[in-house]
Amino acid sequence: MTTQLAPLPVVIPLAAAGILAGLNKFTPRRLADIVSILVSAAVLGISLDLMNAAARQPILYWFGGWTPRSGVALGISFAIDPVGAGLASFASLLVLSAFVFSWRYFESVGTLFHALMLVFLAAMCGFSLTGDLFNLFVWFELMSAAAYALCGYKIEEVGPLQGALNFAITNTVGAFIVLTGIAVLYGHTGALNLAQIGRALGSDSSPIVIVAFVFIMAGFFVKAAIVPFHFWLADAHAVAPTPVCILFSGVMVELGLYAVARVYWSDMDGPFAPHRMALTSLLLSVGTITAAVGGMMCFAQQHIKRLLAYSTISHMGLMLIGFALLKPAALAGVALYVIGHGLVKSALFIVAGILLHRYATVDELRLHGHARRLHVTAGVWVFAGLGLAGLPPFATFLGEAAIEDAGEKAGQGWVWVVFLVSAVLTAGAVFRVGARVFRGWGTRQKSARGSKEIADKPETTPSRRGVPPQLFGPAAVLAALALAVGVTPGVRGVAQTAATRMADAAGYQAIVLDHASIPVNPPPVEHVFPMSSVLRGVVATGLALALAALSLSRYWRREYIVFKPVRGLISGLQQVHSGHVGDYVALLTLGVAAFGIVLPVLMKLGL
Amino acid sequence: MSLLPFAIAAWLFIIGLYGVVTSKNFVHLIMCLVIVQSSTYVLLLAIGYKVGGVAPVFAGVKVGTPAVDPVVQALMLTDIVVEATVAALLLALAVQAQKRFRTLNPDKLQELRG
Amino acid sequence: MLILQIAILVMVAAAGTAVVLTRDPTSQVIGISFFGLLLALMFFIFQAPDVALSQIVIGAVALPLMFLLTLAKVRLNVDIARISDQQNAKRKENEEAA
Amino acid sequence: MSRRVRSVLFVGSALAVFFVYLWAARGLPRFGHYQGPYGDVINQVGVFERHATDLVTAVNFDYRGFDTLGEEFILFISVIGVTLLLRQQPEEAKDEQDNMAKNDESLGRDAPEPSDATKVMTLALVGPLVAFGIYIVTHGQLSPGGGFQGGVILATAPLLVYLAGDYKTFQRVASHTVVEIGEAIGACAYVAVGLAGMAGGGLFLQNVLPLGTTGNINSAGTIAVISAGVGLEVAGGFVLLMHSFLEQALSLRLRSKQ
Repeated sequence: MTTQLAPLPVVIPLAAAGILAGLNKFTPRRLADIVSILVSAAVLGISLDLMNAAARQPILYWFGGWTPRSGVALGISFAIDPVGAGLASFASLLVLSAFVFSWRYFESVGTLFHALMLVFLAAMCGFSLTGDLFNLFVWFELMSAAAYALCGYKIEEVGPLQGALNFAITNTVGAFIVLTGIAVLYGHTGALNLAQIGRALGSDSSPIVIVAFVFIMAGFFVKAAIVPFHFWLADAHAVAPTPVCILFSGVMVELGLYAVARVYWSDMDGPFAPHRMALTSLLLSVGTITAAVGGMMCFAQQHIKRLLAYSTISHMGLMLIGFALLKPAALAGVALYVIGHGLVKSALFIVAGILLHRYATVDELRLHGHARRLHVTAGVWVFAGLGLAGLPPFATFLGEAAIEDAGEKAGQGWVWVVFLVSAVLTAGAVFRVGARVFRGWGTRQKSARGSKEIADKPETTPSRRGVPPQLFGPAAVLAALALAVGVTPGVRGVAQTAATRMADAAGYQAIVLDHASIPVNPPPVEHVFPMSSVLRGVVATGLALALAALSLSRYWRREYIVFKPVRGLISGLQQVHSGHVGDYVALLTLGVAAFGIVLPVLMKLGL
Repeated sequence: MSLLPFAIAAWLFIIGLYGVVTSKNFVHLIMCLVIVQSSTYVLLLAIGYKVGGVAPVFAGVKVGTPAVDPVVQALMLTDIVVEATVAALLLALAVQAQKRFRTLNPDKLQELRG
Repeated sequence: MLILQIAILVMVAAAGTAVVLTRDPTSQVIGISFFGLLLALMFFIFQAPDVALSQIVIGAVALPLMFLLTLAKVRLNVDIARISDQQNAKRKENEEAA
Repeated sequence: MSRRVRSVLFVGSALAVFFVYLWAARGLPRFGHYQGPYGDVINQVGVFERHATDLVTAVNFDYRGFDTLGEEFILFISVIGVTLLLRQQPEEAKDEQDNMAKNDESLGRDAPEPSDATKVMTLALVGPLVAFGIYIVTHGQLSPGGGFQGGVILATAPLLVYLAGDYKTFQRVASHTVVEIGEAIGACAYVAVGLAGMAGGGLFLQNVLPLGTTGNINSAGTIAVISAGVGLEVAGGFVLLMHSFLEQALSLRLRSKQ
């Protein structure tokens, strides 16, 4: 029965979007709101159901009934495992909150906004559930097309247009790189189905396979905002409307990493099996750089949305580190981290949206002490900040602990340092903003950016009367969920089972191509986390608070010798983040070249 | 010689990117993106080609005649539509950007820095 | 490989390069339309008539048309901006004179 | 980065990418020796299973029909995106039109009236063009063509009316609301055909119609229906795209005619 539901997470929102857009001129705004909320709730329900069923037995759905003939897939399949269905559920949850939030938010939009968001949802679901490489690309493009339009939505301002242009151009280049990789892989194996490609490749690690994977990886890393492919992200997030930011940061960029993980675990684990160390070393270093660059840039921002965007980059680096360990246990950690991070980050973006709604700016220095009376909103902000720092028992902590644990077992015991630094920098920045804006701590400073500042306009008529529940409600719920997921008993076991299933390439191939069924393993026993990881979570939070306090104190502005190199480094980084799309594409090309040279060299060195 | 089609695909890819990187006009830049995309056409076409194969249209041709790969052609059709629509979106953004900034030159857009 | 195939591939590469190196967008549109036609011809030669047909209608007609319309619109915007600038300047002058 | 640094950085990286690309391409099957299996299997079974002679169309609208659904919505959503991005702000619309009228005056150019010969010639082309478009849409399963190609051809017909200077007729033929609804119907038709497969107890996009005789126009079952729907959607989508880019000029010209 549940199998019959498989195409619906894609089909229902598409149909609804078609109808809403067609009847654009005849549909009242509220009706569109209600329809969209109902549709995303329905998709959430169906995806959760699929996830449940897939935990017992992965779901296979051949569109048009074209089942494979003697191992050759003729059509397109959904191969739904718990990770894919879980991501689809998560995406629909965030879309649902975005719709609730925009109930009051956009006061002058027609139904086209709803159509765009619904298609965005359909594309994310298709992307998570598909078992076909080219189909993955199609949903990737659909997701991007909707995202470009949503990003440039506020055409009356200058910022959004530049942000959307940078976003659209870099991501389009990324998509072409992915397509090139797919084409090369197709030329080599004559297959587009992920399972069939995996079987055809076996353990073949010839140059063509490596380069195809490099292209696919680099292209999806553009979406995942991994250094040096990340430049578009801060520009796009700073300018996109708040409900759209929720989806961008909460799930879209993570889907970029998901695609790499999916392709790796279904096709590339065989070829890279003797060379795992090479891939791990490359990705661990890239992840570490991403986490560091994102963290430093985050701390240097005063535009709150941009600050949150850089924090997303930093956390993407952490998730990449989790993937780079190439272990199911670490993958389970990444899954938990994606959920935890997506929830708290969405809550933070919603609070930023509330500030924009009330005060018509999101500049930290201009807002100094302005929001003293928003106690509940302030509470949500700090609460979500604790989640960002990875304080136990938030879901982010669970993910972090699992990744660190897997790192230690894989001989990479230093991973926790990166997590600590990233948490201190990003959560420190969030706490600093909170103290300044909601409490008025620290000295009042003139906004240094002056006329160069991104012009923010309110997305509504600013109102000074309280914050309506449709605005902060979703933020509070999402932040609370991040904690709830963390304390749910058995959640680690579920993640572990899901990750093990995703990482089982042979099982995946047998299910898709041979219609085999896989015995269900009982969820593994959850061992208690060592005291050290709990301690690390607490210490990270404490250090973040200390850093926030230090940066608000008068010592911060003195020219101590220790601050000098840090300031130099940050201003150098700021130079590179120039907002110039030519620079971005040049660095993107550099990234592709670096991946394409370093990975084969590392493999040659026998790592 | 048999590498020629692939070399041309690679060439179109990097020359298009060169245009994107050095462009001084967004409309020019978008046309360069079209060139980058055409590289994927050449690649797909070259992958699916069979010497002496007929087109995969079996009207008046007996089934079983060696034919080129229909799958890459279906992929290219998708690719072409994607190209046109993404270009349209980018052009719309460029038109609006020009209206606000009064320039189409990426060098002169300085809103988002740091 | 046939001489014809080699020739069309080389022509596509050359035309693509020329389009990139043409810095004036208006002449570039003519170039990209020609490039689109060459691609369509290439698709015919390599036994892809379906693709060739859509390349002709989209790559050689619809897409260049969109580029032209964009350029026209940009030119219109420039004119409008100039006129409103002139008006503003005149208004300012009048105010100052008053 | 300065222009120079950027160029040097790019050229170096691009050369590296070029060689990495070729390094991989050396591992591909030699040019002209496609080895399958995917395409070869389709070439073997496609005609018998789907009663369609154009296998590219069969792959597009049936074997890999789910891709094409996504692709159709890429077009659909881009049209919406362009409409949204090119929408006129209420306050600026009036301003702009005033300025535009002044601009035309100052340049001494009124919206130029096409000559009668041009009018007759272009309008005479509309009929054959529409017929050709419909032919391409409906024969997709038999010969090269199909919904996408035919749809674009159909979309050029209203444009010819515009070029002929018959703006009133253009507005009637290409009324924004009507085209918008038509486009949406085309898009939803695809979804509906897919759901029909499920309603019959089968799978999404499974064929539910009789396959007919290979080579006949009403053969190939759902492929023909999907092709027609896609044709409608694509035609509508491209007309809307042109509409968005033409909008300002159009409103001005209609005014000048009054």
